[in-house]
Amino acid sequence: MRVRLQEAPFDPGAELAGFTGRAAGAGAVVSFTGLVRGDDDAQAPLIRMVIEHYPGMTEKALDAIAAEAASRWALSDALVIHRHGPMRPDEAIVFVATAARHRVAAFEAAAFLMDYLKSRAPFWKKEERAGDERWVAARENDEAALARWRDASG
Amino acid sequence: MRVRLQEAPFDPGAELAGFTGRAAGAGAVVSFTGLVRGDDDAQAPLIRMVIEHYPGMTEKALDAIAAEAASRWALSDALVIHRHGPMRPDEAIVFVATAARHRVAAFEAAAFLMDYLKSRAPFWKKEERAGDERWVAARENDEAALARWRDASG
Amino acid sequence: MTRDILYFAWLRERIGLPRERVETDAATVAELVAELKSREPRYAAAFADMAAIRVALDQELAELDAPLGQAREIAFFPPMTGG
Amino acid sequence: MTRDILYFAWLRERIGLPRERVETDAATVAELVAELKSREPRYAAAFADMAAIRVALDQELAELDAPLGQAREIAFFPPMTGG
Repeated sequence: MRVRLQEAPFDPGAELAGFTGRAAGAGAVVSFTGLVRGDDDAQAPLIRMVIEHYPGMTEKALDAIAAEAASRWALSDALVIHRHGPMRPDEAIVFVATAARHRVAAFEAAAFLMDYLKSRAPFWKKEERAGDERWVAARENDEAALARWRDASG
Repeated sequence: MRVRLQEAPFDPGAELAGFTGRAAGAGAVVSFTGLVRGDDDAQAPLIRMVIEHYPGMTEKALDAIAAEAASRWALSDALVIHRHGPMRPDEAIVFVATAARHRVAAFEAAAFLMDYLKSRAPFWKKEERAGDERWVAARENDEAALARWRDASG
Repeated sequence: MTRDILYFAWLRERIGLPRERVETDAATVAELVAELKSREPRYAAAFADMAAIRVALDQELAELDAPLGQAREIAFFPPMTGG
Repeated sequence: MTRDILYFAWLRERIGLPRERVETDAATVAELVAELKSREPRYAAAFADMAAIRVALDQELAELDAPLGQAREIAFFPPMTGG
């Protein structure tokens, strides 16, 4: 289980290559990459996105989320990378990878990690467009997505 | 939507890098990599795995599976790579990637593609161990995994 | 009617060949299987447990009681294990 | 008791500072919010809609009616939007 919080851009392909190279015996590897969308719903094109976070709490939240996934599924490895600071359209914001013997555990754990990251890790996105800066509102279905893990044993 | 059937090894990291590079505007990219497990349940170590397939039908099945995923989810792109022939422990057998605006569609479509590949594409795995060659038996829960997509609209 | 019969995985190994051309009056998959089983013990052994066998007619999965229709290529194989 | 209050995202922008140290007798998050709102209009505006506000006590998420206890660091922010 590894967790990285960083400002620097990263390459999802290189991360998956490294993760898979260490996943000997795993059988199944799932990855999720979240990208900055440059165009969104007929608004002006995005100039950049800035992610604010809560230093100290962020690291704790990421560690707790990874530990929770490890306790629910038989994972041989997991990796979470989350950026903060300014980033440009099409850059990767977040990367999650999970390795397990069978695919269902790898898929579920990756979806769980993303659901938790979305609404339990202290990150806030601000979108900057021509003449407009706006904090991204939380989506109600992000809370709903979390609820499905509450009663499930995993 | 692209589909590749090949004997040659491939690099999951390079595939994800290429796929993500073409995913401008997608927001969410999910990948699944299936690896040859060298050790399995206290049997002798695997020497190699050989995948037999049904030339002609395989290509049709892969195209049909990809088209079905595209009709169920709003994907901006999808990629399926499946190998056949001999392969060694820790090599990648299969790679699936999906790109969508939101993560739920990308996760569901990737899981769907894998469920269908497992029991609707004409591939058969044979494991070669010291003094033993054995065709891998289908897992009953692979059929069960498929059932969940039958009534769902996606 | 002349039909090409294909075998894969352990079915191919037990029967000992990957494909053969047969002249048959069978109207359904089940009739064709019965005809093959009556030929030789290796066919009877290969088709002993039909729950472990799948069939494709002209490269489309079909039920074991399906009519053969105009299918030129009939393939028998165990449940698929790709992915 | 002396507590550090932190603000993030639009709460930080509306209040105009990222953190401040306060001397307070508030026993719960709700009491602390009431005290802050009574200070200045910018606080009252920032805390106008408590449904849009989350709180963490010593870097752990908490409910808005939670007791402050011995928490040294109390953070207010909008719902999180990472990932």
